Amino acid sequence: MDYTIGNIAPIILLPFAAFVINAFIVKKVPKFAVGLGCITMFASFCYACRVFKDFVFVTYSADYYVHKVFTWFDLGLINGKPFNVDMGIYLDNMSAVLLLMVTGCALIIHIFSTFYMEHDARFGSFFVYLSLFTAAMIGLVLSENLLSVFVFWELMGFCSYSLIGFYYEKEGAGNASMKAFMTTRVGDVFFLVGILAIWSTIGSTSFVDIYAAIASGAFNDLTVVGIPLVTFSAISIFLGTIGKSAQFPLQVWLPDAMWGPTPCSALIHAATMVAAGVYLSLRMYPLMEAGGITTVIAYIGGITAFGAATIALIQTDIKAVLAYSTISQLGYMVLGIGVGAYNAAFMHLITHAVFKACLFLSAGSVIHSLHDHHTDGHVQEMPRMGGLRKKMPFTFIAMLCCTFAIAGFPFFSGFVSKDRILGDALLQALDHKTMIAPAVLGFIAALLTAFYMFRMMFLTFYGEPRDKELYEHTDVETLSWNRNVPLLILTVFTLGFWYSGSLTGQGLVKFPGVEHKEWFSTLIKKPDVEKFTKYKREAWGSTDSRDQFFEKAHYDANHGMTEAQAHHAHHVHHIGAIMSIIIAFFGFFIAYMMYIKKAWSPGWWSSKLSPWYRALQSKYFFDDLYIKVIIQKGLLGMNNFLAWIDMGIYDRYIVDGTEVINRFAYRVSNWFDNKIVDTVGVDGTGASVRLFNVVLRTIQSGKIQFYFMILVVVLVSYIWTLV
Amino acid sequence: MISLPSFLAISFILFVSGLVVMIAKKNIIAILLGVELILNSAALNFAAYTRFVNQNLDGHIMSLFIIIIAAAEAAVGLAIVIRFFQIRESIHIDDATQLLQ
Amino acid sequence: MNSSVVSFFAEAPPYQMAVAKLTEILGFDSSVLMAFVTFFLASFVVVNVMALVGGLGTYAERKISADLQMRLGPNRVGPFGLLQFLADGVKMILKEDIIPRDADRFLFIIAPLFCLGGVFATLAVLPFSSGFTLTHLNIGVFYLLGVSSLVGVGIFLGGFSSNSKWSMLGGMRGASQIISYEVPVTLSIITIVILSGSLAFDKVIGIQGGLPHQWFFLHNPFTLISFFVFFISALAETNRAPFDLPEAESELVSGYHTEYTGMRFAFFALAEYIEVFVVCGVAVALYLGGYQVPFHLSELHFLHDTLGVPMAPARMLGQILEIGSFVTKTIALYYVVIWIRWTLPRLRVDQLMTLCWKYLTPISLFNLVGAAFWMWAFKGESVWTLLANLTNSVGGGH
Amino acid sequence: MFDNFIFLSSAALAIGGALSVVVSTNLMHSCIYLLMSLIGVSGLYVTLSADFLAATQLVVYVGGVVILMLFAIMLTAGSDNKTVNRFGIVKIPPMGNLKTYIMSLLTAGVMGCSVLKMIMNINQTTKLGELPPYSTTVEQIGTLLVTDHVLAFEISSVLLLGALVGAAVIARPRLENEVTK
Amino acid sequence: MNGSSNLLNWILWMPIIGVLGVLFIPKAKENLIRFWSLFNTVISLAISVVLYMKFDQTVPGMQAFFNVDYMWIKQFNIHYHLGIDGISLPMILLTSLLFTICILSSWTIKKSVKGYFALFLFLQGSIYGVFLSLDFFLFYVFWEVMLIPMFFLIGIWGGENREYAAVKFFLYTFFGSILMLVGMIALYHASAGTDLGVNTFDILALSGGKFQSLNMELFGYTFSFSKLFFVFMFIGFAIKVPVFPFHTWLPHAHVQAPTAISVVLAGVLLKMGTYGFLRIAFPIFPAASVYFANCIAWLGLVNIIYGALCAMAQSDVKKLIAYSSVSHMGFVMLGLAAMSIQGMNGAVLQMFNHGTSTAMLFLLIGILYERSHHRWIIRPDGTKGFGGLYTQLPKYTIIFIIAMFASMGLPGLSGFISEALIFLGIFEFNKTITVLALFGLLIGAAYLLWMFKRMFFGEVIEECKAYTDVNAREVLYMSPLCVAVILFGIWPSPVLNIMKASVGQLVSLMSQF
Repeated sequence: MDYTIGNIAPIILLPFAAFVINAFIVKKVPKFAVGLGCITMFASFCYACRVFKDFVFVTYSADYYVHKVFTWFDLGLINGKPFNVDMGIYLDNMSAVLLLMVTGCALIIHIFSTFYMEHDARFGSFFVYLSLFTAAMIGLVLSENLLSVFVFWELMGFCSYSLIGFYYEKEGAGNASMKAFMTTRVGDVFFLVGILAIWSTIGSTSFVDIYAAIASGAFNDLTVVGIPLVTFSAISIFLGTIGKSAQFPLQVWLPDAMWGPTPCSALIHAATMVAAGVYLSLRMYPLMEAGGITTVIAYIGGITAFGAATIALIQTDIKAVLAYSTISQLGYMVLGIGVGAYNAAFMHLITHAVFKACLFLSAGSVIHSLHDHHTDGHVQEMPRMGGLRKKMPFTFIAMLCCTFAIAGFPFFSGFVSKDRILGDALLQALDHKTMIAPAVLGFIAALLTAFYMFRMMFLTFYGEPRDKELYEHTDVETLSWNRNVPLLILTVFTLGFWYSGSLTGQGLVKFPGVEHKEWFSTLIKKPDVEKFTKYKREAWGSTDSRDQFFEKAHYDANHGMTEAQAHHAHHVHHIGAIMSIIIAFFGFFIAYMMYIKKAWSPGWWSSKLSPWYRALQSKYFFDDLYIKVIIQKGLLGMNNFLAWIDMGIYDRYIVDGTEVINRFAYRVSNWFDNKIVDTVGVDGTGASVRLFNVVLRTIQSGKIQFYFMILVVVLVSYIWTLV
Repeated sequence: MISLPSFLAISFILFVSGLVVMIAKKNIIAILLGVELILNSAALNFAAYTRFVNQNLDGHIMSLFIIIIAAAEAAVGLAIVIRFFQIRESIHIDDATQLLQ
Repeated sequence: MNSSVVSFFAEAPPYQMAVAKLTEILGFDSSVLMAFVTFFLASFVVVNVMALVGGLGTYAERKISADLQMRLGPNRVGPFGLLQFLADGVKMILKEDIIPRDADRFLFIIAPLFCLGGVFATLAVLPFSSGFTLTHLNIGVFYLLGVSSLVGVGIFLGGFSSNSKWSMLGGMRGASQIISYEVPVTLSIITIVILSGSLAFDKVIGIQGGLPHQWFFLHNPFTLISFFVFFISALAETNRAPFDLPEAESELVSGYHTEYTGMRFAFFALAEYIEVFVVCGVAVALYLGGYQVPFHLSELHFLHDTLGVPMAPARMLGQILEIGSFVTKTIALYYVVIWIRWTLPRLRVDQLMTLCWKYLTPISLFNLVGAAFWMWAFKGESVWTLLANLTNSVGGGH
Repeated sequence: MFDNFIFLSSAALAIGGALSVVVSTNLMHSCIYLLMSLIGVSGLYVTLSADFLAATQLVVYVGGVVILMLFAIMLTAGSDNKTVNRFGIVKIPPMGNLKTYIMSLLTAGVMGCSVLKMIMNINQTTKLGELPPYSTTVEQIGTLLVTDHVLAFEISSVLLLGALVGAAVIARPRLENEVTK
Repeated sequence: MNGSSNLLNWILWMPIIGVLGVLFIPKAKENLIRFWSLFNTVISLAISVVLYMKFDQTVPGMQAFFNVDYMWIKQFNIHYHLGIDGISLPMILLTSLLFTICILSSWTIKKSVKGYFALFLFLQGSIYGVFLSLDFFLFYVFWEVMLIPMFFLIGIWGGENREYAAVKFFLYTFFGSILMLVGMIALYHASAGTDLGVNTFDILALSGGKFQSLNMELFGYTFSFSKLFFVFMFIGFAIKVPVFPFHTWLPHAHVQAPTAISVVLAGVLLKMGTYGFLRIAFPIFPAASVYFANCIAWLGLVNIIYGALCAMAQSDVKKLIAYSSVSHMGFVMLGLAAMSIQGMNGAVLQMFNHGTSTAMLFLLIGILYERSHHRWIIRPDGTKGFGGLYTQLPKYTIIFIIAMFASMGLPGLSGFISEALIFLGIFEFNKTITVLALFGLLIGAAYLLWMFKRMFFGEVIEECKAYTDVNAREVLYMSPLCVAVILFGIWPSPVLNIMKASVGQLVSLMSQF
């Protein structure tokens, strides 16, 4: 098995080809386009499976990777060195897992979309965008350098723009899509700054070159605008993550993204777009570490996790709850990066992708069923739901499992990953005082998560139906291949044992065909930058040099720490696990009391905490700040002012004002002309001419022959002078 | 007998005749006749000089061009005369005094 | 001066003897006098013969027209009525010479002379044979064009001086027609001039041969077209039907010579017939091989060396053969001209001008360019030579 | 002798024609006299062995210019019978009267004297030259025209075209309303 | 000196032949005129393609094969000297492509078709002349000649305020030209004093920093010759680019000009300014250019930010696009100021790419204008000018999206690579400017998306319901540009390979100073 274009390229090329073909034929044969999208997605998934199998089951090495490049374009020699801009693939365990997740989720979402979008006017077009979106995400995962990451990053931005604005006849969709694109673009710009900083320093943006440069200290002693270059670039790149993964303070776009169709929300929130940001930070983790910004990252993550969770508390729109929960979970991931839980953050990325995809699709299933005949639209508002578990049992099961997972109940995937992040946060908090706040925020957010998720469950599926008419019009769910089966498949993967052998993700478990059982924590390791200094670039199509680092991985219960450290860590982790279990149940309990027992009134809480409640209602005033203050007052005001200056002042008065100078010059010269030249000179000449006129007019008889005689006389006199 | 002076004499007579015609006659076409005579005398002079003095053909070329120009002049001149006649119903040269006004 | 009929005779021993004798008698070098006398005599002969030809032209016209109309035509005077034209001539001379009262006498008298003079002047360069040509002028073609335009002046003056509306219209038509058609004629002639590289008739004819494929007529497509253009335009220039507008009987009584009687009228008629002959001769000379005799029969070395004919008769025989060749072709064309006259209806004035300016002139311009192209591309070889070369190269190879 | 004969007759024709143009009071006649004079000049060219020039003279003048003039005379004939002009002043007759002749002769005298003086000067300074033997000029003129004088040749062709178009445009009959304007 | 190819003569005079042809076609035969013009431009395009084929990409500088050099005015040593290198070839290709497309887009011109097409072809010829001339005098002649058709094309076929715009354009450019003329004459006179030994206008001979140590007296002060005249040249070219503060002709001219002319203005004419820098100002005064590089970069930055901000405030679509051109040409200026391989390559590539993307936008606005006869996003009275075009014109919208995202530099479309290279170049030169300029990218996205949102999203407003989608002709002329935008976004090497040798030579020249 050799990783060349034939093995890997189909993973991205198939969806991309589907996009290209569908873009042209979708108007003619939408059904065919849908089929093509799904089939290519499935094929791509198969290829991803194969890669996953090779990397995780067969090779089983944490240090194994494949790196192939070809020259995209070159600019000849610069300072004696060839300046090539390369493209290529970089595959390691993380990419392999992520590929599987992306293609898998995307496949499920594709299949679900055939159900969800079936009656839409632009059924086919939706799949065109889906294909491109998935292709872009796959490309991002396969990218070997930051530039190509940026290319796919932006491409995803474009796709999200298109998908959020999918219902373009709605004004709100336009606003939301533009908001999404622009907000992420803010991060992108900084990301590009970071790329440029790295590129111009080490002449390459390849991950392995960056790792090698970090190891060899190529960044040392360089500064940009007074900041060390490595910090500068780390911050810049992390700002990219902030934009893409909707972290504080650029989280505003994500809730609006639900303007798009629900499957598209699933794709954005779970598998593709937001994952990309976290993935980037994980890839660039050595840089973040070297730049010393992990604390900042942890704070950002903690604040995001907590803030989003609080906002989710009061949302009534089912999708909005899920959207804020996404932000909150992304906050956990970033928190994980900040506290050094590299493995756990990545695991949470995967687990979250699975259960969030499932949640969104379930929500989609619910929304799709609830058809309001008055407005001829679907209902997303939870206050109008209730008691739906009888009508849609399969969806209910799927959603319940996912809720358990996200709330961090034991035996579910969310518990494994989130618990490890919180454990590491606790560990950090115990060591460093500055890290207490993120850890505390993380734990509170866990509580809130459990609460609002169960609140959502109870409001939706339990109790009496609050909108009777709606309830009665809703059909009872039957098992169908493209509605509940995808949900149930995803539900299976919300169970924890797929990811970890133990309850806490740190024990051993039997796994069929795998020698060392705790595969996730064994194989996913943060890159050891020292190893990359020996690295040599491989040309596209050459055989792999994997043997260079190849070494079968084995499970290390201490994670490379000394025995004492490991013991301490284990201890703390156990405390964290217990704490989070308690917290999760506590959150469940509150929700139960409020919405099932109705013992505690939510209204009481909201009236008690009314300032905070208002802040939550307006989402902490971020939208107001950005749109009303910064954009409308600031930017547009400045624009209008500048445009007015440009055309109204500069152009009209200064440029056209040169006319005044001309006019003055014209007056002067006019005066001179009239008074001096004309009166004295010209009229004077005229007067003298008039004198001669009297003489000459007799000659001017109009008779040719007379002229001719004069001519002869003149000629003769001329001849006489000659002769 | 065939010598340069005799040719010059002939051309001189042609020239003077042309001159007289041009000044004495009041008919525009008659004046054009005079012009033709003068042009011919010039051409003849060229031919004679080139034959007797230069002994090359440049004078011939010159005469040739004079003939060409005479033809063109006659065409345009007569056209003007006819146009003038259409307007004024006269080809008397003294009726063509618009330059005076 | 160029070689002329005199130089042909000067080669003959009797002429040289006569010169020597005269010198002896008169006491000064009489070669010039002799030449002058010879030339005068030759001119006299040519003019008279051509006058005869003109007269016979009228006879031929009547006879052929009668033939075409299935009549007998003149058949009383002389054998086959051959002397009819003499009778006519006598009648003409004996008629009263009337000059209208309001006519411009001077111009009225001078007009037929212009016509006749212009036509006779062209005879000076008409190549009857290689020897019996009055002068081998090296600008012969050009000269011919120049002097023949005197005819136009004559016709115009004739029309104008008669002080009659018919005449006036006829004269105007004639003059404008002649001026107009001179353009295509000249352009067609230049086509030949380009190919032959000379303005002299003897050289133009010398390049051609005795047999049709050696004629310029069949030299290449452009000369073929140019021949027809030339022939049509020449018809118009000589005021022959179907271009006989200046003397259109049905409209203008008799056109520019309405007021003419007697010999003055005869001059016009004579001039017309001789001019037709001249034009046909020119066409023959330029396009149909002129006086060239097939198979070089007329050449001296053939007659003298091969056949053994003595020198003097051989020379004369050669010339006579050449004259025969020339006259035969000319008369054939002459016949065609008459034939056309009695076949085709007359054109309108606007059609006449349209034909000239919109068809013949562009065509002949195109021809000119084409001939120049031919000269450049094929070095002036004829189609047949090219074909022959092609065949040779295909067969034998080089 | 032959040359002399031609020269004399041509000279006589040229001079006689020219003088007749001067004295003739009939425009048509003077045009014919001009024609004579031109033919005479052509003959003079022949004696100068300028054969091409002679033929050109014939073609252009006889075939073109003179006929044009005759046309023009004819077209404008019969109109010059008014003896007073628009202002009622008596006009000089079209072919001149004594006064104009005197004026012209005076002018011509002055001019002629000066020209004669000039000619004299030139004749004194240059040799009169013998008439070289006759040789044809056509080929040489042709060569000169397309080599040394090609620009003049081309320009004159443009000139002729311009004259052609110009003459056609100028002499074009106007529409009724234009004439009344 | 003359190369073995006459292609440059052909391409330069082909449009002039076209003009003559148009002049000979009767006025009434409008379709014949159109097809003839189209034919002519297609021939030009074909010749350009042949040029591209024959072009040796490995050779830096002028290619001897194409060189054309005749003495023109002997007394002043003025040559008719044409040549082509990697910098001018992309411009030639762009010109050929855009003119062909513009002819197609001008199909609907009704007013005095003959004059329009004649002037249009004339314009094409003069633009070729500018890009091909290697003699400063010849360059100047074409530079000026170009104004004449432009003036009439704007002044006759323009919008309601066309005379003002045309005169403004003319005077502005003319002002710059005069400064350039002064510089040119000064160079001519100074050239005899250098190692050249003779007075010459030859750009290649003049270039290479020959005037570095020259000083001159002016008004009693001593100036560095090269710096003074670099500034003169700079203003001359900057007006064409247009660089702030010489940019105000542009919104007027672009808005008032007919569609095809806007396309030519934005697509080709602006590049003449930057081309002037690359061909004349930089090579002749390398030391002065390096001295002023920072200044150029700051001006470029101002262009980017200021242009983008002004664009955002516009409610006239065409004006918005016009200001976006100001902003985008700022990127080119930044790339030039970087004076590194990446920056310069990026700048030349951006010249090409901006030519295609902005041409697309202008053409699209033209298509829309043909249907709506107005260009207001928001009318002055506050009502919407357009709305819901996405629903009404789906095909049009797709093309618009491609053009818009290409213009804002989305990766995968052509703008990205050039901008990335420019930023890479300028980052090494001045990091502050880079970071600030990147915000231009952000604002660039903002105004385009905002415009797009306001025009295309939402319900179809009443007056838009009558609009028809793009027809076959419009698709025909948009598709080459779409292909170019996407192709060169994915695979920029065809263009980069042409230019990189020549640009490398220029950069190595600059790096010596």
